Amino acid sequence: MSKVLDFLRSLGLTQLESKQPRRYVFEVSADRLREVIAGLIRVNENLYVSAISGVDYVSEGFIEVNYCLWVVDEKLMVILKVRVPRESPKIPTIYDLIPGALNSELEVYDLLGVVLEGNDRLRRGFLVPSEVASQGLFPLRKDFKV
Amino acid sequence: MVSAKIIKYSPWLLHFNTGACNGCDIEVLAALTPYYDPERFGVRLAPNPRHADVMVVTGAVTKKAGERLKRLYDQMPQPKFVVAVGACAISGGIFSGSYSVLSGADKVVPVSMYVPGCPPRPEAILYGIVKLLSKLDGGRDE
Amino acid sequence: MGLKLIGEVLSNLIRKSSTVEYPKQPPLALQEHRGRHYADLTKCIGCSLCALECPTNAITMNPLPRKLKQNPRGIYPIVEYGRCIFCYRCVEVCPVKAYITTNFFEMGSDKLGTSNDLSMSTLQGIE
Amino acid sequence: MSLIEIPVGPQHPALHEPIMLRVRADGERVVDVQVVTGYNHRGAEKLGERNTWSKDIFLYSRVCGICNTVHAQTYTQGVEAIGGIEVPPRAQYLRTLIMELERVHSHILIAAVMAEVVGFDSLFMLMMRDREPVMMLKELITGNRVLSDYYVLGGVRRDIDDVKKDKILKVLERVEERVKYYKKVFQEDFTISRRLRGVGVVKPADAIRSSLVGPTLRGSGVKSDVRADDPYAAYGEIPFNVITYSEGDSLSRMLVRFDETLESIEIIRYVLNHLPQGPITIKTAVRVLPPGEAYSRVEAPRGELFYHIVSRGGDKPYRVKVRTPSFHNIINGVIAYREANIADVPVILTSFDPCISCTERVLIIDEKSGSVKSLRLKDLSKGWLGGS
Repeated sequence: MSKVLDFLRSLGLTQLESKQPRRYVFEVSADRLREVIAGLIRVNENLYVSAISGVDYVSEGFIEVNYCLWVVDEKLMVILKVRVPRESPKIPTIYDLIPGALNSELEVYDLLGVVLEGNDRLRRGFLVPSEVASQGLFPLRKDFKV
Repeated sequence: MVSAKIIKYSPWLLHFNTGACNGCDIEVLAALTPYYDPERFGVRLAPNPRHADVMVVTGAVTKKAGERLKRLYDQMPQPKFVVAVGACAISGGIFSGSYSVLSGADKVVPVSMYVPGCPPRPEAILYGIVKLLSKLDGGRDE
Repeated sequence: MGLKLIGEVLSNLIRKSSTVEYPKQPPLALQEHRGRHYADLTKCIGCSLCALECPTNAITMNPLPRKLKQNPRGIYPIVEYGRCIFCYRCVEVCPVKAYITTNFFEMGSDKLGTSNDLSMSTLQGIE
Repeated sequence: MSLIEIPVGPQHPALHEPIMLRVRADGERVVDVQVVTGYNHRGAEKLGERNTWSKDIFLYSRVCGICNTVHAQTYTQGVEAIGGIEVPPRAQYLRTLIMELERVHSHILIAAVMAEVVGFDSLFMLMMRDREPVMMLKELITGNRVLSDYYVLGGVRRDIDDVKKDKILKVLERVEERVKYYKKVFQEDFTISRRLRGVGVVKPADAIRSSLVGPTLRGSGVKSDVRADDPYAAYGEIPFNVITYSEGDSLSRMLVRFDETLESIEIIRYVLNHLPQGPITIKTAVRVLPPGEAYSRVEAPRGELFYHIVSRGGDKPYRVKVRTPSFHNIINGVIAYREANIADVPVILTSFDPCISCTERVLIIDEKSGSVKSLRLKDLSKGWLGGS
């Protein structure tokens, strides 16, 4: 059996079902995220951050951030779903644990306004034009009007 | 003002990508390779904007790149012409209406030749440039 | 090594040039190329499906200058070639296959062209 | 000490990748590289939320022109996973065929650009010449040389017949011969191996920790290929090898691409000889999808391409997240530049396979006098160094 999945299940995380093969989706709270990822690297260091994808659920009032990690030798994708309130979206950074998460963290901050606490390289204007950034708007939030 | 006629024997191109998907760029590049060989018309790539006579713009003009497009155009010597290659450079194409796109190149600089297509074939790009040159033969000043 | 080099040089000297001398020679465009397309007004029923499905909103529906039997709404599509991405979605969704497709690509011009004149020419000779 | 800026930015093709490399150098040695982004951000993710499911195929194809079919594949396979749409086997094989043709032309292109960057212009011209027949094949199958627009939800748009099949096989024979020759040139040519061997080494552990993908990762000896690990389209039924080279330098990244090109040609032959009969698309048009989420991965010519698609029912996507391979390779690939020569920066950047137009110009800013000099990246690679 897979070491990574055994570890995640041993933490008592809620597993959500996924229709696609080789995708394992877990719910994690923001304050446990660093602990989970540090543990994952300890169990199997052959994993990389495939993407960090934020979705703004405006009517429910939260932003869901999907940490998609591909485990190279076990050939499976672990997806950690972190939900944070829209008003003050804050998640601790994982950039120091996995250096390859840098670009994805910068992007999530610039486009959705999720603050990755502890990442000192966050800045506006990484991707969005300055006139949008200077108004303090985040383009991928659902209340942003084109 | 120098007559526009003088560049028709050997116009030098400046290729500028204002936010294209690379589709038009590789076709512009392909138009410069042995199969199409534009040096038959004296056309070649200029190493920098101060040597260029014709600017080839590809891609939807993003807000950040729009400023650079204007700056590059101002650096080119007179007489100068702009060719907009591909649907995105002409009108913003599929990206028109996005928050970071200004739409077509003619919003920023005057465009003398539109080459439609997504992307246009290398021959279509050559056709556009040759047509621009033959228009200059009429002696009209820019 | 030296002999091989001489062979290479000689073969390159007698080889035909790979340049296609367009416009003196015909272009390399194949029959399959997605080029300029326009609506055949003798078939179009004015359903506006192409205008709705166009990803770039390059197609607008305009009133016909005269009445046509098969076109009760009296409107026809005009393709703006400056916006069109030649994806042929309109050709595909058309219920009566009214679009005429060509592999014509020499559309470079100092003005933004539309399909209006070509579509109108399909009406010639019809009462 | 002078500060060198490479404005890759205004000219970068794919979605998030428009960048500028800000190189800090001490004499000839590179100390640090920073990445500046945003010139090419066109907001395609936001734009996609306004369009219907089927219109978005055309939008996401235009995220990157060179890898347009893989973008369409990633998007459609995600949507098909949400909607539970079964794609006919013939369509799956045809999709595989067109994706592999795209890999062939993309790899030849980047090898040609690499030849130009190291100053081997005649090789560049020859490779561009031999790439044209592949573009012709793409036009033959799909109707356009670059942007194929070949996909619909649940299938493909055009079928191939025996005449086209024979033509493809005949052209590929010639292409294969030329690719083998160019591979030999890259392996044996003195100039090229001096410029590429041992330049920009990335160790396997670093490559994984920095989230590098595709040929860049495989060039460091990590066996990771989405086609083999996470099969999609018809790859589950096709035998092929995953190419790895263990050196981790620029040359091994290029050789991975050459071997992959040859492997792709074999895949195309297999596909054409085992093409199943049947329809090429499903009968019903897809307009509305049930709620659901899909995490879609595809091996693009440049590496793993990732889409996260969220549907909450209806005829429009709720959110489409696009993560292109170069987004990882360029921004996180900065580890490869440390301790390299300034003249090697363009070579390393090209070996990551960014798109061509990025490698056009370099700005050199002299920090002391504040003067700005502009030159082409090509000239930089020939060893130009302003003032210091």
